[in-house]
Amino acid sequence: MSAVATLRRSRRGGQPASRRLRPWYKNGSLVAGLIIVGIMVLLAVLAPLISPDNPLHQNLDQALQGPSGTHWLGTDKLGRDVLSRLLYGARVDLKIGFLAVLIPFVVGSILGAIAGYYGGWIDIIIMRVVDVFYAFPLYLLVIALVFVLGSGERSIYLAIALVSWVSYCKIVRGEVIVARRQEYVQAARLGGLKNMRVLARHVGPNVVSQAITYAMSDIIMDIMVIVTLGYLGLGITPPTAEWGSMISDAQEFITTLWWMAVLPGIAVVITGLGLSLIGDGLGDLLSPERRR
Amino acid sequence: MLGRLKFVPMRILQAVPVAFGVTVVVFLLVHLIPGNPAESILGAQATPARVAALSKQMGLDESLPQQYLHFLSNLAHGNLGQSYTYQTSVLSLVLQRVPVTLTLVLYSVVLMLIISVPLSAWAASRPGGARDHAVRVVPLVGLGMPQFWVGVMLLLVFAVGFKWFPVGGYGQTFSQHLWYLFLPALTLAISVSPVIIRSLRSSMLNVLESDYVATARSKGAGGWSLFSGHVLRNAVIPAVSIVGVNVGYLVGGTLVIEQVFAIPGLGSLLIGSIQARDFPSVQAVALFVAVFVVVVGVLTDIVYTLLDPRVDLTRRIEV
Amino acid sequence: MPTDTQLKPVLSVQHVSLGIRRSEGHWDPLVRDVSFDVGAGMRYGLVGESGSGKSMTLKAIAGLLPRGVEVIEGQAWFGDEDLLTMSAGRRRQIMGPKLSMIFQEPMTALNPTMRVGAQIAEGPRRHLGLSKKAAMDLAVEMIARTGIPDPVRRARAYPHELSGGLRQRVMIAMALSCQPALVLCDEPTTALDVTVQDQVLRLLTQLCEDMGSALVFVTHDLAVISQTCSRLSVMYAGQIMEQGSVRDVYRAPLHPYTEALFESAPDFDDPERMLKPIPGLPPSLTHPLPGCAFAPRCRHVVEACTTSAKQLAPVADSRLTACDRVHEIFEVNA
Amino acid sequence: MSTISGVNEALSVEDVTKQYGSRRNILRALDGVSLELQRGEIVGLVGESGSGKSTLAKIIAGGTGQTSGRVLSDGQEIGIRRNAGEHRRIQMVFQDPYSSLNPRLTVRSTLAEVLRVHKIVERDQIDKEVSRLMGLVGLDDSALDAYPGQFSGGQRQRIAIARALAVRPEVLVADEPVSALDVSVQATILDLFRSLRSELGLSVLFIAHNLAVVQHLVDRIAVMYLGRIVEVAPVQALFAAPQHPYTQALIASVPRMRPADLERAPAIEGEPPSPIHLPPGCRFNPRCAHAQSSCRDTDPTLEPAGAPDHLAACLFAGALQPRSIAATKESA
Amino acid sequence: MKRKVLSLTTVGALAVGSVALSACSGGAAGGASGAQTDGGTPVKGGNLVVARAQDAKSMNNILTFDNTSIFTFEQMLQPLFTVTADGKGTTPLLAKGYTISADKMTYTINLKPGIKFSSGTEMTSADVKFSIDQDTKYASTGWGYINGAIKQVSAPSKYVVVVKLKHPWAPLIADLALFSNAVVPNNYGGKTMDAFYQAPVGTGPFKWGEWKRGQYLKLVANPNYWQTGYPHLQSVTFNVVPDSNTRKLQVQGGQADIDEYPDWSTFQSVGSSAVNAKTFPSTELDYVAFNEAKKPFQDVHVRRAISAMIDRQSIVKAVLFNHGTAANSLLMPGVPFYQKSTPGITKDAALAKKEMSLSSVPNGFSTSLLIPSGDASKLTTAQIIQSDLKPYNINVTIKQLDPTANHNAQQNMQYEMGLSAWTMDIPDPDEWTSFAVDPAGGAKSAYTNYSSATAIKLNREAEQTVDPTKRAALYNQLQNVTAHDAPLAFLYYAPFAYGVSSNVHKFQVTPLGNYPLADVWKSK
Repeated sequence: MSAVATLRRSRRGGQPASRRLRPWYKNGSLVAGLIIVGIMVLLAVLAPLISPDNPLHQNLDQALQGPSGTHWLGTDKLGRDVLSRLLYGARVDLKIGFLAVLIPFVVGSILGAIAGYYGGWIDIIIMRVVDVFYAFPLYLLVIALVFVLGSGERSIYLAIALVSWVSYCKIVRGEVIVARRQEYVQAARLGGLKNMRVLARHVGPNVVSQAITYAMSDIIMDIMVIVTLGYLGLGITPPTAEWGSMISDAQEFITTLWWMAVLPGIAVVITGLGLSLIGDGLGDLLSPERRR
Repeated sequence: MLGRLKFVPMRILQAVPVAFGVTVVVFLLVHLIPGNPAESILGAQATPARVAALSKQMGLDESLPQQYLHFLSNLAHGNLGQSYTYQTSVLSLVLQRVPVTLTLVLYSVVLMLIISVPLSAWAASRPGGARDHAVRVVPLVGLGMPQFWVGVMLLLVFAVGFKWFPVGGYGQTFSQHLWYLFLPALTLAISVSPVIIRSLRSSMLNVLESDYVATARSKGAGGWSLFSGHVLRNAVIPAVSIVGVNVGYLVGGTLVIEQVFAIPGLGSLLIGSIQARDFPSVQAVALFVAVFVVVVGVLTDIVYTLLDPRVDLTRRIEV
Repeated sequence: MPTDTQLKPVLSVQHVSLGIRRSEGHWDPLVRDVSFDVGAGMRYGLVGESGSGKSMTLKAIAGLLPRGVEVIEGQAWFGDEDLLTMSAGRRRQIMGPKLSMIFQEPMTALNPTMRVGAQIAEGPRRHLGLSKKAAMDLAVEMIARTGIPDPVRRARAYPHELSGGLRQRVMIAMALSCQPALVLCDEPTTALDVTVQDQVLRLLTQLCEDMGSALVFVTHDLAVISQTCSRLSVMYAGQIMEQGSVRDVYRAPLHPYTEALFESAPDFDDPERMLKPIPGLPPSLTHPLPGCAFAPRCRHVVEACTTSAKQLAPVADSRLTACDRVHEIFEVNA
Repeated sequence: MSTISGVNEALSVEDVTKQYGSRRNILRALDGVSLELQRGEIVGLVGESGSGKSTLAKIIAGGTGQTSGRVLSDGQEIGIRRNAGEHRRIQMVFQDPYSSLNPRLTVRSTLAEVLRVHKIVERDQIDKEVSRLMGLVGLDDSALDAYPGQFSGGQRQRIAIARALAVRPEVLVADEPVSALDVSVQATILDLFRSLRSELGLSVLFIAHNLAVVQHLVDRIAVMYLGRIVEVAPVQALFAAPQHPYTQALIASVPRMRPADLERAPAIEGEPPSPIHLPPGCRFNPRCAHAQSSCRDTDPTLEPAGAPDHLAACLFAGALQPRSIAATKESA
Repeated sequence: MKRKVLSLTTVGALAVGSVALSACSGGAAGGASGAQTDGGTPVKGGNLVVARAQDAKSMNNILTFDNTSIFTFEQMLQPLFTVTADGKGTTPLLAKGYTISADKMTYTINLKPGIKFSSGTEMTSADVKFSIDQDTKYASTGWGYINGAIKQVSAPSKYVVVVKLKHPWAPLIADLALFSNAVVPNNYGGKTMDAFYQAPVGTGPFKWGEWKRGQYLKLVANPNYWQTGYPHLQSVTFNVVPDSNTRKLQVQGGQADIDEYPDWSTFQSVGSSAVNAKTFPSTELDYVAFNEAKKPFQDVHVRRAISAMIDRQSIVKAVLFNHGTAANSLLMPGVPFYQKSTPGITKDAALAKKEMSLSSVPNGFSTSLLIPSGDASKLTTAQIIQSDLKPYNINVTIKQLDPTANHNAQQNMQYEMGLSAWTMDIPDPDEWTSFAVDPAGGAKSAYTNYSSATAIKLNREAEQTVDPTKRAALYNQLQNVTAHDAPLAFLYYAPFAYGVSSNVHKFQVTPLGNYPLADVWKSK
């Protein structure tokens, strides 16, 4: 698999220098993405101040109401205010999304960088392990692992970390192999710098952009995993307000009170859109000659 | 042409250690579960004596490496054990379901291509234009929608509303399978298409901006002849590996989709087996799925090689 | 109106300006007011350093301008038709049989997934209405004419299976397969080794002569132009600085930029001459200077050079220069 | 095979071989190359792509290890795995100034890093030293906090040279340092090398494919063909009387500034054969206009031809009429 | 006499968000005794499609505990007696009638002559003896414990079976009406047990068709069925459709006729011109179990306090959408001897405060509530309880385990509070009371460790009292004691819900959960 991946690139030298210098705030995708995610984060942070109700407050007389003046987005089957739950849910999902990506990002990137930079046996061993994990679809392993570990936030982190580091490993390794041939890396090595230093200072910053871009879509993937785990009854412990469990709770009402699943779905979609735009923008910004 | 396929035996050989690793993971997956599997199996009828007896029978009293070797030797004999739930050979159970899931996955790959190729070509034809932005952004919505949700919505509209398709199930004949599996395959295709569209679009852009397309234009090629003769084939090459990688994701997606659409495939067997703690079935499905993904990896390389004459995986001299 | 030959030119480029559109009515100019004529069978050189606009001019003529770059004004007459405003359909009809192009990098300019024979045959099939078989025979014949041994076998090769020199020969075979009236060459030998460059240049000029095709040759290499072309335009910062016959210009440049360029370039037959670099950097495209673009680096600069725009104007027998002070600086033999 | 040896040698390579691949597909990138570089000397290395120039440069600079043979610096052998000090003595300048600088580091941090790692100066002296280096390559201090992307090609190449000089090397290996630059800029870099040699006493191995460029700068020239040095001589001697038919062809292929007649046949036909399947005997014989049957049997070694410092690896060195050179001279 | 442990919750329940049905439901296969009148003349033929959440596991009627399997093989295998339509009594099915000896120790049962197995051979007393003996033999792994009181079964003549007991045993006929005592051919017709159950043969209205595991199970009409004219249907297909929305849509779309487990949440919306949302009285009781092995639940005041905190009406509303009723007693309304006036604790803030102040933890405590994952109803219930207890400083963490692990945790008493449900399998309260109050019953009193000498004594007495009036008095006392001690907090009684296509007629579910299909027919 790896041989194919490395064959694809052909480097185009000597791009006009000006493109690289376009300031980040002129990058449409990035700015749009940052605004969207920024609003999401802001809403999450301000949730206690701006939500109309306690997200856990049950009022069974008001259960399953449609949108109204008191409950802008209606109520769920325990009469809890959907808007408040959405706002508080942003806290949980953004937190889980970022945290779940963090560990695999760091571990996978480091292993990938080592494999790509040193090559040889280290590379072979790491990549075989990666291939093994890669053979299992993400959902399969995560679901199986969460079953094994028991449901709950910690299990989800652990399962996702165990499974998704391989993607980062693959991406970073591929990039490092390309970067290793770059003359500035050779220059650094021939300048007598130690391998770790070359890796950390010269290779790392130049290869990490792809991994960051991927991480943005990975956050969405992780939120989807949580949603799916919720569907199978393995999601975040109730009664925590969380988009995934909101969608899975609403699952029984899909054919009747469809908006209950749609609203948290939209929250996921918007966040996803924002993160993808950031990913796109970062991709453009960090490696202008590679993508469009 | 065939000469370039000389790498195939070697490539398969490379997959062997991966397959071994897969068996280790599959083995550990079950043996890491806290508690005694025998206890779980016996469930209502668990007494200490019975648990001990069954543990012995299952070889659970042996050391982990010994158990693994047992597991391997059973595997070599095609013995994947008995399903606790169905009391039949796991192998026959799994083999019954492999074609179902395989059909579903292939079907969704086909639908995915039908969706992605025209859309990405359309977007790439005017990069930066409105249609490009539309094609780049709209599929992202698909990323944020849970598969089970999309599935039920499709059922609601096309099966219950328009009555064009059946509400779940698998059917009896092949043509029925195609009819029954259309919506689930579409659901899967929708969930993967955003990724494929984006990468196809960017590889098409790369191709469209390449010198050889300029060359083709300088020969007077344009429109369809340019697209089919020069753009598509070259743009498809990177897409092949992306599709290859995403087949794993598609297989993962069948877990949920088969559940929603009541399709008797590997995915629903796995979910059922996990919930029933039917370990031999879990192991067998995980094993089959993983081996399938590994095989797809090999096939991807072969297809890649056939499509791209530059690739010669037999030679790996780094200069 | 500069006329380069007595004959009706194959290509007449008239006041072409190209730029990147920033907003309505505002462009970042890449090429400004470029005019030159290429006579039938003539080999014409466009020389300049990177960013001089020589390649962009060529791409405009070939209709291969990159996205975002637009023609602001001007015409490129090819016969009775303006190549710059031609419909896409009409362009497809003439690209190949009348006009063709050779690119710098033969590795990337050939479709990597198509056998070279098929790539050569594509044009003749489309334009000459040849059968698949006949087109392939023609392709093999063209390969043979470019001096590639064992043409039948080579026709079945993929580009990556050929060396750089062979690939460029294939490009030449492809470009000439329909006997075009004009061949546009964008630095066709820059990527090649000096020995192969020698071979390819000879082949290219020979074949063009045999087929009566005119040639527009874009390069940064003064020596290559001198070996290949009879007339040339020297470009700098998107403008033509000087125009004339190769023999005249090389003997006595009539523009300070041309002069400086020659002084900075090593001459293999004159190793003792000191190389003089041109100080400074080319002007920014986004902020074009009001006066002569070369003024800031020119050793003959005076106040007037920096204020008013300079036009390419005739100075002597079929020689043009964009320097106002040409008579003060150089000795012009009218 | 070096003829001159002594303390004055800044660098020498002895019988260096580099092979890639294994068993059946052996690619001999270098096949018994010996070359020495005197203190303060600039030696040009020319040849077609695939002749092994860059491989030799990499081996000398420590970018890759040789399969056999020795690399000596100041008369002492340097191992394949070099320590920081050994790296320091031989520095390299790359061809493409756009990719040889880390786009994410400012000029200052690029230079300061090597100064710190090699402890060239005291920490508080680093800023001063960085300014000194900038002066050395003709750049302004104001450029120090800019990123490589903000510079032109020529400026970048100066920065790359400054980085190489920062560790105060004895030998500079320059792999086609001007071929990516515009003509008007090339000269400034060539000047820079010349002044560095005279001011710092640096030895430079200057690799180029453009003979006209080399001719202006170097003291001696080594011509490579398919992993071998086929001719080495002082620059004037080599161009005045090339002994090896390949050198002759190379020279004849150089495009001249004076309009020439392209009707004549090319100086050399074809392209170098694959380094995996080398022809028997002299490896140039399939393309050589003068090849005799003995050329297919005997693999010639580098021998003095004409003068003691003029070596050529041709059985008929000194006996061959440089036909193509004569042709150009006539038309000139 | 000692009862074996029965499974308490749906083992491996897959139905996401489906109504929690106890695995222990069941009963006897019915004959053509549909009480309900359903308009129109029965139409012959047709294939009835039942969409169910999970597949049957095995056709072995003496070793299988899950409902889906039981409901399936009940269509093929019939016992001697069956449950009346109201679920409270028994009526002869394959038996003509029975007599009891004066010492209440010998039952003589006469068989209906001329009953044929689906294989065509006639059923005789030898088959009955074999079947009951076979069931008894598997007392430790299957349902055989139910025959614990039986000393010996004999077949003195072709149509007479004699059952001798070890001691007087009131529930005997109810026990014989259990599906595990259904009649199969003597010696399995020469096959091994395993082979026989691959394609079982019985006297029921349907016979074995084919089974694609995980996909569908098909039964076809038994041409040799002893009740002439039945069944009306040509075949029955049980399709596995795990997703509840899909099941609903299938019935709405006409692809399935019956949705076996509709969600309560959308139950009303199931109803339309094409589909009837039907509820049937059940014997289901949903309750909170307190693990008295863990502090502070050994304290009766704590249990009573919590019982008084839970708002059962809210749960009935949020979970059952008002389709059920709040529970007041250990016994269910559909079970004989249910006492309507049992003073079961209901929501009572004053009582809760009072009991808390009397308890060992007057200032509240933290605890957990265990539920099986993937069960939306239990999840909702748990969240309501969590919220109900919070004002009293009882912080409840909801703990979800997959169904099997949940089950194991309960068995091993590794939980603090747990949500469970029970449904009767026989029309006699003893099955449940022994399980729920007798620690020696094998289930540690429904896994609570509840041990009340009074309750144990009352239960044992009731078992051996044949006289219905005396039994009723004993069970009334037992209900009162358990209501006071609150080893379980009774939550609600839920009916059975089915989504039934309107062209299906005479579809009936007994309070024990089984649905005989012999007289069901489908209009065009």
